[in-house]
Amino acid sequence: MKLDHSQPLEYSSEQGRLNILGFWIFIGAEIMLFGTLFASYFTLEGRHGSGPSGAEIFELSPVLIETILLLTSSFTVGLAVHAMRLKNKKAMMTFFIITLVLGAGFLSMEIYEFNHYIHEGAGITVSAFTSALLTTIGTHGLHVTLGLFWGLFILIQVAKRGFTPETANKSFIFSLYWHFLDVVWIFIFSFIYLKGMM
Amino acid sequence: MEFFERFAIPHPSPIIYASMVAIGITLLAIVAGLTFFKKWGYLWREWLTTVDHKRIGIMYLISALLMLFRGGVDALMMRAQLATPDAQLLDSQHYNEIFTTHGVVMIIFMAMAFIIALMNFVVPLQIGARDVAFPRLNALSFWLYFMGAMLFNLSFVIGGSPSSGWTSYFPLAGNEFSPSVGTNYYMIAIQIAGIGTLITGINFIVTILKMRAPGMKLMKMPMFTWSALITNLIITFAFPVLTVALAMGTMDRLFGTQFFTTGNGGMDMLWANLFWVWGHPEVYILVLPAFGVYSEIISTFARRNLYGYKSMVASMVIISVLSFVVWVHHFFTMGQGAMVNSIFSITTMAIAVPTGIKIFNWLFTLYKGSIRFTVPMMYSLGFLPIFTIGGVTGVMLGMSAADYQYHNTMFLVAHFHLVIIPGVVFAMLAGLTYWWPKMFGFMLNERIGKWAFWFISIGTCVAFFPMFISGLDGQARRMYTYSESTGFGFWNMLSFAGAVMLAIGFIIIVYNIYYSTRYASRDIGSDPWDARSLEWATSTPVPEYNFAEVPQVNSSEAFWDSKYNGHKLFSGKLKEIHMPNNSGVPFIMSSLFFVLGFSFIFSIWIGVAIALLGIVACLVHRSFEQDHGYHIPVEEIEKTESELRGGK
Amino acid sequence: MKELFPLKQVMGFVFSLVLTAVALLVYFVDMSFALGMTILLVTAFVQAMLQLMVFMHARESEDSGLILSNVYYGVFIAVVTVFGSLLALIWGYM
Amino acid sequence: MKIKWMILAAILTVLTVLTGCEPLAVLDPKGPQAQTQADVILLSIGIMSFIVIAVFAILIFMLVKYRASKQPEDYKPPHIEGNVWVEAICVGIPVLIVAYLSFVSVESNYKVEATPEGYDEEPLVVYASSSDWKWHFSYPEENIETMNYLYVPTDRPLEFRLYSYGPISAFWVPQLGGQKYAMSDMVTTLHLAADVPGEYSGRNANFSGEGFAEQTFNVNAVSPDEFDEWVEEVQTTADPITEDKFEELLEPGHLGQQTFTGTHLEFMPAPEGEHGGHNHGGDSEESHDEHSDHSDEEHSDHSEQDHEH
Repeated sequence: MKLDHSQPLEYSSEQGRLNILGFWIFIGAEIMLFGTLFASYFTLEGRHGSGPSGAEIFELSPVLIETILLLTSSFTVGLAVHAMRLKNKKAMMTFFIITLVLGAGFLSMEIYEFNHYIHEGAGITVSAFTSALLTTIGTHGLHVTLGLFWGLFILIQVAKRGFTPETANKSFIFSLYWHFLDVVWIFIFSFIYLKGMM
Repeated sequence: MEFFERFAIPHPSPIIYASMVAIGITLLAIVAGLTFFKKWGYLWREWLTTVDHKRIGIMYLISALLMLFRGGVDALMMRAQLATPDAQLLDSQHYNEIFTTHGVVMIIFMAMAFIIALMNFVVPLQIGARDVAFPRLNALSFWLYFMGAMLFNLSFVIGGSPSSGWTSYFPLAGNEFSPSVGTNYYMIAIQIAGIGTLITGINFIVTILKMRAPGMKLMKMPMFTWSALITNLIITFAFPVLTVALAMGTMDRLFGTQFFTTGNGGMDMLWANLFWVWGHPEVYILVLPAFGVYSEIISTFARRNLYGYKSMVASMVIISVLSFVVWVHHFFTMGQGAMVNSIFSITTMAIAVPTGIKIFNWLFTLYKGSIRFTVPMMYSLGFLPIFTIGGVTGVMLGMSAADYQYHNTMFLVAHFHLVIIPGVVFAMLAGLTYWWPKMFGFMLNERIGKWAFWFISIGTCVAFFPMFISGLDGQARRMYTYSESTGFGFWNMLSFAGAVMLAIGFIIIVYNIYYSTRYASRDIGSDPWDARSLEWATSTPVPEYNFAEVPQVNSSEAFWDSKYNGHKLFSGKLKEIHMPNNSGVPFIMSSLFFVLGFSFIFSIWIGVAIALLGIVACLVHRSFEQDHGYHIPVEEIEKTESELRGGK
Repeated sequence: MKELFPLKQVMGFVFSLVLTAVALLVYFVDMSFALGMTILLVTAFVQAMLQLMVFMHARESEDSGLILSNVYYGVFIAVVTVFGSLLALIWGYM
Repeated sequence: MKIKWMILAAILTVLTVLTGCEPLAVLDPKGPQAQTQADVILLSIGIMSFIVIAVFAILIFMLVKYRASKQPEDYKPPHIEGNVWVEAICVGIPVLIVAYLSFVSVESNYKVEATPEGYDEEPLVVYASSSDWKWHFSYPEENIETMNYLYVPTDRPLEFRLYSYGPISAFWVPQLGGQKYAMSDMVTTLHLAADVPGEYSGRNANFSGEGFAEQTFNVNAVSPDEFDEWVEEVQTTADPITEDKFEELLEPGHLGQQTFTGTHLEFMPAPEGEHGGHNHGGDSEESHDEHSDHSDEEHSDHSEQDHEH
């Protein structure tokens, strides 16, 4: 395999560069996916039928905790990539583990939150509003769940194989994915929760 | 509904029983044949596990042709039923299923597959690449599409087909009005195929952006490659919308959510909206590659460079943006008022401008040319006038006040068939004939091909022009019958005659393939058309590595320049070539998707769980796998090359 | 230890926390819908840009032009879809 | 080559046949809205034919002049990149045409979306609701209801309020004007008027399932006096509509023309105002409807059944 050593490890192989660009294009598709979910949510936002409205069920504290957890995890995964570029395997893995733990924390908060909604009579089948709300947030949550497993597998590979063009490439792409999920969450936080509670 | 009742056909008829038997016998024959000739290993090694873009392209092609005939039979049955007033050939439910499956099969499983087939085969060759950027994802795309198509066609024999139109508007498509599993098939089969298409989109964008031969700047790409790039861009941004809409529809039907229901705030208009946010760009996904094909063919057979290359590219870029801002014109009659309709009316008509530029550029490409009337060229020349008529009626439909009268009528049906048939089907037949020698090493018979062309083009006019008239006279689309007093009878009989001509045309094409396979000369060289772009620079049949040496490019017609203007494509120095390994995972994973889809359709949750576990296992396997491909040494390349050269 | 915490990323993180705090104003301070939405739009898009540029290294590779135009194209179409849908499904009837 | 002539010949035949036959419904308007639409259609056909003819002419010229069989053996076509002026014309003319058509389109949009002008009287309001596969027409002012047929006065604007008890349908009377959707969770308004007395056929234009093809109705446009007589006759002779009777009518199937006194709006109001499921942005203050029954009950029954499937 031809390697270009003037670039960071994740960019060093031809396939690696293709993967990174491909993932960016995939992020473009994801923008549209969440764009569509937002379009549906905004359309159905005011249509709660006999069920509760957003203002009645949203609670600030769990949402704020989720936001902080995810923001921090986005920061730490950035640090992990930075450590990877410094070839510091131990630091990279530490930051990676912190990221995954924060992600798991986010996910458990979200599960708590969903439980709370169902308890409040806002299950997914109650009204168009709850369907759109839980589907939009749920899609993000599903992405986070997938990300947790994916990140875990990459972590195992880094631990076993060290930094190779492949593991570095995968870690970098994972960081892109994780940052993107953070961006999506910021939009959910602003335009679903804060707008709903305004 | 009881568990087993769901598997039964709601409205069985002798035709369906006969097809069940026919499908069963065919399957048995295939299995027996493969076993008898000991071809299972060959099938697995060379096709099911292949990651070669050329073979994937050919598999797409075969599937597309099969689907063309499946959808074509639907069309014939519809036209036969409507040929006379008060006909009894089909009952209402059966007719509804047929026009639904006709639409879905033709758009999603025929046209999409056909354009992706050509892109797969041609694009890497045209840009001088060894394969696509992600060969294994490419295989996954194909198998997902294939499994989606098979799943959809299964509806014909198990559980019943969808019957709420290819647009599947809610609440008609909801549980209340469509209780059978038909619409589940629609939602899930298209979902699976759609994911495959989305992957193709990403794959080809990266391929075209990153894997071009040295010297091929963006503005030096052949026009088909440009059209493929723009198409895949639209695919990548349009298909997620479909994914979301279908997921919501599925949840409404299977899990009782309230997106498109009639109570608790559900909004049926949202489905129409999301469907067309995807659906309108989809039209351009289909038609842009066709534009690319025509650009290649017209310039080849006029023996001239393409006129206005830059404006061709610019118009496609403009179309890619405009295609996303016009979707509301599909439901001008939904009551959103004059202001909204005016906005979308203007954006809709604006698309006519870039499209018009392309038409004129093709016309001017003929100027001072030396026009040879080959079969691909005849399809391209037939496309221009018919498509112009289809296109200008599109502008008429874009005028929203008048659209109140055209909407949901045969006028609309005539319009989009006169756009899609010359715009996609002609292009695919032209492209098929044009690239056939590169794919299979012999040419299709020109004389028989011309017969097919005349039948198809005249058949198209005869089948669809009368619909303009019956539409303006008040015939709505999707009516399974009409009374004699309406006076629609004559026009529909004419349409039926056109449909029969079209059918004859396609049968002639099949005969042509058979005839040419048996009798055509295999000694045609690698450039039988005297063509202009890079795919003709490599030998025929194309070796697995495409080009022994990556070509040097100087213009959008590098091969032409190398033949006539002294450009040097190859230096003659060979290097070893890195190739990807075959893999069974895409096939296995897609088969699991098939199981997953089937289980979803019938709410068999155990099946869903097992298939999901299997899919996750495939993903985990992929995550940990270390596959670096293999290298073809220089000696082997030399040997292959000399065999290929010697064979001529 | 210090080299593991590059200033750019730390500042980015602090800034994103500040933006979140600003966005929270719409909850704690009584204000008009229009003003609140403006604040949310600004903070959300600035945060997104921040992630894109600081954390996702969108500008570092040879393909940065492609990457950014891809993202901008996606955002443009997503915004058109959101507002077009609202126009066609809600605002058109008011 | 031949195909162009064949297409031309085909178009010519079609045109001659067209002029020979009875006028097509859409191009034979009997009211101001349909007239506006027919004008737009004919205008656009005219302009579009100009484009089509231009394209055909250029194509035929190119094919005749530059076919290989007419060129010398060693003829080498030149390399031509493009010409700014030619391309400017190819952009300019379509832009002008589209600009003009946009102007026409916007103007006609506002025309067909408003109450037709030039009439003295207030519009006659008719609620047209579709159910599988019938049309129910309620005249709230006259307090009568018909099924599958309409009587309307000429020379008076008509305001149809459309909604549906099932799938999306479209109310369409080609000779009076274009169609509009009738949906279950909101009311859409279609403005029409009839100038010429006569019997016109109308239908559901949007596919709605098994009985869609036969979901038609008749429109009798009569003079205002005759209309008043008809109303009076119905009020004296027809049976009143009851909730049970109406529920019966809503069952899927086909029924003939029927006439009732009273309207179903009294016990099952249209989904507008406070009964509207269509909530635009939250503040629905337009609750001018006084009935307090809930049309939603109907729907929630259905949706409960859905879950059992």
